[in-house]
Amino acid sequence: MTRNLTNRVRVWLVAGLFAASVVLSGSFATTAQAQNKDPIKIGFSMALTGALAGGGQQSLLAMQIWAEDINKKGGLIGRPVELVFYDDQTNPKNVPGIYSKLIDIDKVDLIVSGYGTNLIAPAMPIAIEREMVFMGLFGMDNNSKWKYEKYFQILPAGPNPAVGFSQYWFEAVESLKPKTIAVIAADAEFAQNLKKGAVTNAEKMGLEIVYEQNYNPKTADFTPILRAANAKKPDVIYIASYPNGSAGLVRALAEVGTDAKAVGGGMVGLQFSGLMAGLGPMLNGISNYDFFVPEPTMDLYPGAGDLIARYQAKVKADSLKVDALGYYLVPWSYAYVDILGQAVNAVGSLDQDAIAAYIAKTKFTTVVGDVKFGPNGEWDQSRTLVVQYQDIKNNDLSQFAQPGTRKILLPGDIKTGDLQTFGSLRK
Amino acid sequence: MAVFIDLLLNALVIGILLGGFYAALAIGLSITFGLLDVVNIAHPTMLVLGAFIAFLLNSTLGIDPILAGVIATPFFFILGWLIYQVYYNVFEKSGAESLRGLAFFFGLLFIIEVGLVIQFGVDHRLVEAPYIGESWNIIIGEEIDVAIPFRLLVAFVVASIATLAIRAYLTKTFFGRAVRAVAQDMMALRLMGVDPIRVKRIAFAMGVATAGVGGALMIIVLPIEPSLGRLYLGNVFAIVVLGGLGSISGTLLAAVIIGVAESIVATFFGPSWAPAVSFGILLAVLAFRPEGLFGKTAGAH
Amino acid sequence: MKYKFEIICLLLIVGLFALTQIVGNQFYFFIGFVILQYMVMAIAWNVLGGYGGYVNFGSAGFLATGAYTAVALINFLDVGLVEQMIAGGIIAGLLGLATGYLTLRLRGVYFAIATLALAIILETIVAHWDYVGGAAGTSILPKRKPELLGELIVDRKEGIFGNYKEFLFFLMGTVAIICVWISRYIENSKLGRGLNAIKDSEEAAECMGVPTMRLKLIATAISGGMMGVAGAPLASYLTFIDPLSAFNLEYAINAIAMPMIGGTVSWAGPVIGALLLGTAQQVSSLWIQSELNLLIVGVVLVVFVIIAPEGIIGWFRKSRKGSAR
Amino acid sequence: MSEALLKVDGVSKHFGGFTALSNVTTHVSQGERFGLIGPNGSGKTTMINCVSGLLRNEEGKIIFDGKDVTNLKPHKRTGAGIARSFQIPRPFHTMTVIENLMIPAEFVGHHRGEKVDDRAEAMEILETMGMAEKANDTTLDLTQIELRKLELARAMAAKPKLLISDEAMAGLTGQEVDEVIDILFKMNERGITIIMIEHIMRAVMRFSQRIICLDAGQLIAEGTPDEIVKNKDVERAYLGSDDDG
Repeated sequence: MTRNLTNRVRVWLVAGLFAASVVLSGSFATTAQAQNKDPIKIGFSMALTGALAGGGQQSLLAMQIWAEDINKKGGLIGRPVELVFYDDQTNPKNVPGIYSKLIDIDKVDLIVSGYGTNLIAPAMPIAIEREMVFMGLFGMDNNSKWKYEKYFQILPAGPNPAVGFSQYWFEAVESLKPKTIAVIAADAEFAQNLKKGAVTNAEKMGLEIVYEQNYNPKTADFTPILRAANAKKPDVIYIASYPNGSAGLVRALAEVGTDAKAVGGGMVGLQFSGLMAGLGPMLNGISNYDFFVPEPTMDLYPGAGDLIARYQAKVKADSLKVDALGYYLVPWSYAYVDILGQAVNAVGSLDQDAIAAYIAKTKFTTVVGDVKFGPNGEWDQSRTLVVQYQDIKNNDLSQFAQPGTRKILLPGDIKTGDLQTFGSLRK
Repeated sequence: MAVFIDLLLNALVIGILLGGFYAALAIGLSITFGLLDVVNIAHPTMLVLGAFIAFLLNSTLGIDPILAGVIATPFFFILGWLIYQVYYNVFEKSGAESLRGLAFFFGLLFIIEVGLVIQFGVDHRLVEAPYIGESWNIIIGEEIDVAIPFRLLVAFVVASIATLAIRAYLTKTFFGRAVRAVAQDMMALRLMGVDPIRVKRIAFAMGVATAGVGGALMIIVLPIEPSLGRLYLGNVFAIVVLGGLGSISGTLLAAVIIGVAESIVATFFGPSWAPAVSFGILLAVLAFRPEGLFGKTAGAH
Repeated sequence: MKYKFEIICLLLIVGLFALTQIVGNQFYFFIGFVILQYMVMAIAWNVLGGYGGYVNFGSAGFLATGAYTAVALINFLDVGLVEQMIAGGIIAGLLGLATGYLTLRLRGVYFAIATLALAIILETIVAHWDYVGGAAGTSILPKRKPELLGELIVDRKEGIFGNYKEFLFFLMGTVAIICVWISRYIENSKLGRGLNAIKDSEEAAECMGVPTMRLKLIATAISGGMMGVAGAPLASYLTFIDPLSAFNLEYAINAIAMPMIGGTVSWAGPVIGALLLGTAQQVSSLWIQSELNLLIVGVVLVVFVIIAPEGIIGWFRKSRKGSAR
Repeated sequence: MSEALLKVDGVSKHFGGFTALSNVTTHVSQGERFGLIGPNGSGKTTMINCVSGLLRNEEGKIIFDGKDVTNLKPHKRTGAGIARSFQIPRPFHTMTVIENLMIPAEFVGHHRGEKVDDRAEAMEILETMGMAEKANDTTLDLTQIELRKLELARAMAAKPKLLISDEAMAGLTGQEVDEVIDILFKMNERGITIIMIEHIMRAVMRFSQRIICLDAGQLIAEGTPDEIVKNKDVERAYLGSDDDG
């Protein structure tokens, strides 16, 4: 009898636990919803855990700042804005379900994308099927096959993103009159696209590619790769890498050295606070892409400096565990929802066709400067910066918040420094 | 020719050093999985936890990461002790197969990972130490010089000392022999008046405790983030199996073989083939020696 | 009644179809697809791992084989989804057969690690195979108006299904039910009993007349084939596929964890495990906005295996036995 | 004496550089009770592994029932009529006792195309062993002697012509040993040829009609129990083998 009873208790315990997890999770959702009478809901998935979470969490905070701003100004077409989002765990598999929930259950009015190409892709067919405007955050050429007229993407790499991304880097190194190039790329989606673009640019410049290899994300040490590249005596080295590879290659450069005159290009992660501070002086001499740096010429982007300051203050005040500086993604994540918001206000309704038409034809002024979209919803020109790391003295993070550590080489209108050879900036 | 020799020499040296690092990651698993037959798939994530502790002590108090790892070791010992306590009561006591524990450790992996995300955020982290970013250049001849990065050298030396110490402990002391016996014959231990559960508990705690120093070496060699553990999950298990279950020196040798293979492939063929080559070696070895390089009995049991 | 189970299966398939016609809210088809895909993976894993005792750690490799077979077929012949699934099943089944030969020499953890090695080698090869996108991945555009045997399948007005997700859900549901039927059939057949004997003692089984090698090859082929079928629609579901997402370790781990939670001795185990863990994962990630969702999955896993170390099925059997005495 | 059921003809088996069996030739006649003895490590288990097919001999032939089975897999040999028990019991531990017997019944019996009630036959075998009331217990609940009996019962369920009993009595009490010997006698009375590998001399001597002795992989003696007891080589093998035990 007692045994029977304990067994029953255990049955209920299991059932109860399961039910509790469902109920618990349900209650979270309801508190997030009913704040205002009739808000405009903007839905998206975001990488809050997993490999891309560093960017995802930074973006989310920027978008929350935007929502605060817009609500202070009275919202969109007189209605408050509410963000509805879920963690996609940096796993594309979660994305379709999330967007379906956003649209079918949460009944969001507008959608924007999560962070990164392969997390944007799974949401594309849903946006297309529901004929909704879809703003993309740092996707590489997501729309080239779909050719969906309501997709707009904020990564400023021009109409042919893979090529446009490294265009300025190659223009910058031209002053060194290189003849040969080595290309090192991570064995994953974004880096592979960058590599393809870089190879195109190199061929356009007439450079001979003497070394071209991919590395696996599991690679723990990069000195053999750098040595093998050095052995081919390239004049410049283009690297398309992910954060762990970027850090590994920077360290390998410090340990093994190189005779190449310019190194860098597409190294993701060197823009993140953690890696910048951790690598410190080892970064000197590397020339890399960037999107926003605290150089005086960046005042060209109206409100960006102010936005960054507020982001940094917020991170500090709430002791949030996100990127302390936020240069990399904050203005862009702010801008891609802001453009959508501007369009809604201009159209005066939530008519997706009208909003799309407006975005397609308008030149927007945002925290990332003037934005105009071209074919496939990509930027009509490349605004990817090339910066060179200079004068980094130690591992103190605060120096990166000051001008001077990352000189802008191109584009010309915001240029703050000239490219110097890699070797001349090493101790 | 000189270029070739230069590359080859460097690839070999780096490979051996890298092997030492891999050994540091795998050694704890060699005890918990190899000797005790507990499929602790959360081990790499525990290493990441160790790495974050080293990061915390390094960034706030300026403590050297290796020292931080040593400081963290007792904490991991207690953690391992507690985990085994639960594991034993749930699984081993009822005679369940070791694979039953897989789901348990899978859950543990998630819990540790999310704990790290909540506590430290998701950014990549590095530590500061005088030996990071520096290297020792040995000039051998014209156009031939070997550069030894200090961070790998430190990892190699610490890992080797730890491995040899553990090996000596397991072969030379009474308790160590009891640990090795527990894997084979619980009954004999009981007859000798030793409580096999206590032996396993301490041994498991030891295996987990290696995550302190192992994690410190991890953050010295590469930048870490909470989900990094999953990336190295396959590698560490492969090294333990390649070395032969239950053989500590086998684990060290297997780690060096994998390290050298990866470094040679990265130098001469293309780094992206490195994982395929190391797992290819594993498959090839298993085809000829199903029990791994230093395994004692045939794979069947 | 002799064919009671078969009739239930058929009714369930009809029910699935009815669902796609009645339920208007697309969301349920999205999460339904994901859970059903896990279910097929769990059932497939259990045929070899639960019945035969051979633990496959490389399930993701078989799933990806199905997915990339589909990608190659789309690029090469532009065939429909059903054909992709059949082809994916065949190719992954052949891969399973090859894995079966590994069992000639490798048992226990050695076999498990060998399957993992196989998956990683496959991943590296796919990453170098530019025809299917290589490491950069590739976009897949589902056909606008797919047809099967002359019938228009997906079209908002005239198709059998109003949209693609309904079609994918129905297909995966049908596959899951067929796999349930197959695994139940195996469990109650000579094959299943032979596999059980192999799990308990392979030498004893062989000496008692069980043709162990043949049974293992059949099991690895069926298990691999099922995983391939489950993987083939992934390309159409995500519309973008790269090695990282197709070879995701998560599949390998879930394929093991789900039967473990449900119980490995019976076909119902993986079904229950997939429903439970799959739902917990979906619910937590779709209702909790922060990173805590993963924590809940972790806690659910640990708590479940602590309460029921032999799975829900094993635990219920034990309770029943306990109260009977 | 009737014709040979099993012929072992010049069989050798090597493990690396170690020779476990060296050119062993012997035969077992139809219906015979045959004993196989030898000190530890002498090659007894290797020999029966070669006969049952778990190991393949590199040289020599094994002829069973007039057919060369040297290259057949174990399950085929079981089908042909060779069944064995294991020294350390290897029950199918997730099954009940009777289910253990159903495995060979199903895989061997049906293979031969016989249509019979497996369960009834299995029950009958269990009854002769005195294990009928344990039929629905799991094997985890069995005692040592019951496990040994299960080994024999399971082998019987394969309906063998030749039964190999591999040290079925090690570790049992005197009374239990007698019980097992009685069972083996009963089986032999039904016409089953039996090879008994045993360390307990009393049992082998009582049971066997003919005995061979192996030492260091070589056949050193063959004869009736009385002849074997008096054989000097056998005595030397056992006395001189203390160190390699």
